[in-house]
Amino acid sequence: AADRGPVVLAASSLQGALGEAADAWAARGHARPLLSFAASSALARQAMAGAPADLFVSADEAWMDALARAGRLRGGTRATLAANRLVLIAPAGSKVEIAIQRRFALAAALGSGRLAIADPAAVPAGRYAKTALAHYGVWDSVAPKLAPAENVRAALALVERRAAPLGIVYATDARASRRVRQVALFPASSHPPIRYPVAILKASRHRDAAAFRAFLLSLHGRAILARHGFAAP
Amino acid sequence: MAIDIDVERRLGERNIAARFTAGPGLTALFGPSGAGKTSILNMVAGLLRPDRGHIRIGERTLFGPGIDLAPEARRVGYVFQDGRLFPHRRVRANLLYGHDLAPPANRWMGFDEALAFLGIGHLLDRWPQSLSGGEAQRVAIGRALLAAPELLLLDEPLASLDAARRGEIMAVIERIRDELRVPILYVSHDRAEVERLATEIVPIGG
Amino acid sequence: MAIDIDVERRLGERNIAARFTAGPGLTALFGPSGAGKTSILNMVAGLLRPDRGHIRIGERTLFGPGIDLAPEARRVGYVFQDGRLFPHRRVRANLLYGHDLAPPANRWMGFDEALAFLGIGHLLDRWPQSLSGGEAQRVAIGRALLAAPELLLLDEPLASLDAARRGEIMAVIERIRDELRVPILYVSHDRAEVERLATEIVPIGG
Amino acid sequence: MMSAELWGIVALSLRVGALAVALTLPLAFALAWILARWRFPGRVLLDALVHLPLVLPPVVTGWLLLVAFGPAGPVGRWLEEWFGVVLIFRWTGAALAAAIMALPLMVRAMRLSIEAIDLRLEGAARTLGAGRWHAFRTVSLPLALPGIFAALVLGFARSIGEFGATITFVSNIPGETQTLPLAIYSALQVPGGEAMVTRLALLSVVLSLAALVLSEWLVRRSHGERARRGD
Amino acid sequence: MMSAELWGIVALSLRVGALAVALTLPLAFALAWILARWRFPGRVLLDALVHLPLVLPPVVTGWLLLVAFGPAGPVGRWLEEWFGVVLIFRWTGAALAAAIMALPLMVRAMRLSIEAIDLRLEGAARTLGAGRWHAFRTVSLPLALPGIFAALVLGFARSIGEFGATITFVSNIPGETQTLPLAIYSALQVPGGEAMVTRLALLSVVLSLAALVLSEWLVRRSHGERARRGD
Ligand SMILES: Nc1ncnc2c1ncn2[C@@H]1O[C@H](COP(=O)(O)OP(=O)(O)OP(=O)(O)O)[C@@H](O)[C@H]1O
Ligand SMILES: Nc1ncnc2c1ncn2[C@@H]1O[C@H](COP(=O)(O)OP(=O)(O)OP(=O)(O)O)[C@@H](O)[C@H]1O
Ligand SMILES: [Mg+2]
Ligand SMILES: [Mg+2]
Repeated sequence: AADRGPVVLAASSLQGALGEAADAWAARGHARPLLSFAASSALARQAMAGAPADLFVSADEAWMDALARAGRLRGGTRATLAANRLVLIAPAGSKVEIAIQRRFALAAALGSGRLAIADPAAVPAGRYAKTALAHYGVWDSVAPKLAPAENVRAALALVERRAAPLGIVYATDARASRRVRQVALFPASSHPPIRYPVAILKASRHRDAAAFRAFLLSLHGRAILARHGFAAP
Repeated sequence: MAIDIDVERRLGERNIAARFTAGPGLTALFGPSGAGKTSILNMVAGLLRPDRGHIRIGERTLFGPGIDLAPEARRVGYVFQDGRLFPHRRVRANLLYGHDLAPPANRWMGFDEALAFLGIGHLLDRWPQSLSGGEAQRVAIGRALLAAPELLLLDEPLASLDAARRGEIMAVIERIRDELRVPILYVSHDRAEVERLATEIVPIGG
Repeated sequence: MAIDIDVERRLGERNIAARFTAGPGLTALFGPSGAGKTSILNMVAGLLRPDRGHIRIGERTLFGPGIDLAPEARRVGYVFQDGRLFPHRRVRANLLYGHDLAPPANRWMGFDEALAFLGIGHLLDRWPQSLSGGEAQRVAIGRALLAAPELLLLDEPLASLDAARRGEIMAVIERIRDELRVPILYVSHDRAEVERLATEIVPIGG
Repeated sequence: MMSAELWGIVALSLRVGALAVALTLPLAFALAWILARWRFPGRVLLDALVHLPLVLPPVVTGWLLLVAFGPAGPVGRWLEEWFGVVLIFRWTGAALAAAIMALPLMVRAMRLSIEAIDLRLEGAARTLGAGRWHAFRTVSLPLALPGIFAALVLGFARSIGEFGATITFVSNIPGETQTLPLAIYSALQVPGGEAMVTRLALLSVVLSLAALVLSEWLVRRSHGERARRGD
Repeated sequence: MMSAELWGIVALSLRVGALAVALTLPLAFALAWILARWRFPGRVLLDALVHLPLVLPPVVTGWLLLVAFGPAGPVGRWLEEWFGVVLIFRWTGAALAAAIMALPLMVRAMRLSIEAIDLRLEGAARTLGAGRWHAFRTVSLPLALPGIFAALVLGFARSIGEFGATITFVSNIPGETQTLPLAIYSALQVPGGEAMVTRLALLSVVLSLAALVLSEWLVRRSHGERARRGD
């Protein structure tokens, strides 16, 4: 149908920001894009299977690379949409104070509790967190004290519910929750840049695909992303 | 119509065997409990497969070398020793089950006639579970007769009926035997019943 | 032990009512099919609750104002019109069900004795589903007798048994009646049977 | 008060659940019948196959569906070429995912009922002139009704709740494949979405409650009146 | 060839499945009995409550478990204070999640069997001197066995496959809460993890096949020999 917007497969963590961008795009008289939010892995597999989607926005480079290797991307359309940061969080009432530095006492701060993070074996946010902790030499001491969650939101929920005294999530998640407190921000140098790449899929047939991608990357689009806490790439 | 039966069948550790011919009319199978009477009726009805032998009713071979008619093709009317009314159908629907399946030309007993002599007209809207023992038995008899069978298999049809009812039903059986000439295989332990009804008595087992 | 029964119970559109007293011995309930005989036995056994009335056996009130003994407290032995053997227990386990629950001091019939006069010794390892009609009935009689009841409820216990077996069982019933003085409520349509066994005949419905 | 968007999600869930159950019912019954009545080598294997969607994590089932029914998959390509049927990103695909997840539950429920049927009643029907098929339709099938109703309820509830296989196979497209559980997932992803989650979860509960009440009513109508004589 | 790590995952899955089924069995039977036999106001509501874990997306169930049984949750706090029992991040918590997800399936299966019991047999047992409880134990319970076995199989299979509620409630801790589905999930998340996924999925299938074969054998032993007389 002509009045259906392009199909955008996007990582769940972008839900708020891309939703607003889609509204802004629609306000300009375009058909509103169909946004499908799920884990990057699930979406990438759908794209891999040749699903009739137009845009893919991943939460990490690895899945975008995989699609590129599989020849599923339209050449020259890959770009970085936004960036994010990692933060150390605690439940809102917690008094804990921790400064992030070499061999900082994370394990001691956890006590008998666990550190809630997205599964480092599976989820991008978890992989970044693992690199950052390794960077400061504390990974080995906290590795046995992890609570690896299905995604960043689930890790956040563990801290919100005080099931875990500390957690590592994206700055964008921490910002929006009143139940948690940001304890510290991980310096950007401690992990590879957290980037959300966007690309048009080879299977794309929608004429608005390129225009919507351009809109997202425009000043207006970036302003919306910034409002949701995402950093510029 | 003559009946010619020669069957053998192993059941657990027992071997049920019977071999008899009988003329038209009512053939009573007479024998002690556990002799195999019900098993023989089951073989005639096509519900139990003989290990060997043959079953012929008049011109028709129901079972024999290379022949094993399906139960529905045998056109028997079977009153089971254990009732077997359909629990999910009311009495009326139980009675009409075989009736509606039979070609109208073959029917030899009307619905109302069956209701009358069985005295079950007031039970039509009841569920089988709520019937008394004798009521259920009469419905089972009606169901079998209404299916327009060419051969009747009656396994203790009058057990647990009172004398008056018993007499009425025996009269109907006699009519079926004599006027309609439907051959009947009849199992009963009641001497008086058998002596009144039977054209021939076949002793089973013992 | 005297029996004093006065009960009433609505079943669907029918009202079952009975009122009679009887001396010790065997009281036969005699009446047409559907008269309510089974329902009365069920009320005595505690399986069907009377709407009003009382049931007294000798000194014991089984049912009455403010009294409604549980079935297991009534100590009746019930041979059901429809068998009701436990399908998940072999014949032996069916027979021993009530036997093992009764205090040994109360038992008045031995296991082997029951097997002998019922002729079911060879069936002990069989499943009820594989029994013939008469075999199942004999097992049901054995199961009830072995539970050491103080009152016997027999609902057409001899239907579908052959004459020889019938005679043997009647002899045992006579012995229970006369020697053990267990009161018996007996339902049968067989005149001869009733006349031979009954101390008293109570007409039901009609 | 419910917004048009919520209504759309509910309507879609109902549509997906209804199609899923309708799709599965005959297949599940056939499988239940075969497993209950036939003895053949490989029966346990078939049984295991039926249980598969229960044992595998839903994401794996969804992934397998994607591999088989996706545009590049063998079945998917064939369906598209011959029938023009596309399942990926469509509500029909969501129904397929739900149907497969509901299958094991439905088969088991019906199998229990079929195994409980008194075979002698079928024999009685045959002697009354009913062919195999007629006896099946008029005796076996009605006697298996309790299992069929249970299967309907279980299958519908499972379909209404299906998440993992659906999102993996047909993604999370509003208006097309975003059923209640997927909408709940989306709401869970936005910080502070708990109110929405609660609202959507309550809607799910109401739907299943309605389905339950309906099925109880159907059961009672179909054979509740048959007084059971427990005496 | 299987690494020690894989063995650990399989052993944990078995442990979780076994505890989940053992936990649920008596509760599910009681619920099935009540739903099959009792008539009381609120019965449909109880029925709906039992179906809840089927209707709600597993993640929501996991989240509710977290809210209730987490260290800050009312039940969780109470359990810890009074019994020193901690469920979160423990394999026992995984079993609880699996148990709750399996509950509706188990209740339905047993309920079907209980509803099929011939009440007159219980009456017969009572006249033979069996009290209510003894009649239940010796007659009703054995006659409900087909449903109990079906419940065991369904419940175990569901437990072996449970993912969403488990990972949300007790997270994905290797050696403690990482059951097969969670390991499969991890493998599915990384590009090129398909080989591992296949290996783990095959393990799940083998487990459930073994459970099926075992249950078939138990069923046959318990009452397969009872020749059914279909004639
Ligand atoms: N599956 C089986 N295994 C072992 N024995 C069996 C099986 N089925 C039937 N029998 C036996 O076969 C015999 C014949 O049974 P059948 O029902 O034909 O007897 P019957 O003559 O009708 O007896 P009754 O007058 O008591 O009804 C019985 O002794 C019965 O126990
Ligand atoms: N639930 C019910 N609804 C309606 N009528 C019922 C119900 N239960 C029993 N009846 C009727 O009550 C009457 C008495 O039944 P009961 O079984 O006591 O008869 P009976 O004297 O034992 O008869 P039979 O000699 O035929 O066994 C019967 O007419 C029966 O149809
Ligand atoms: Mg017989
Ligand atoms: Mg009676």
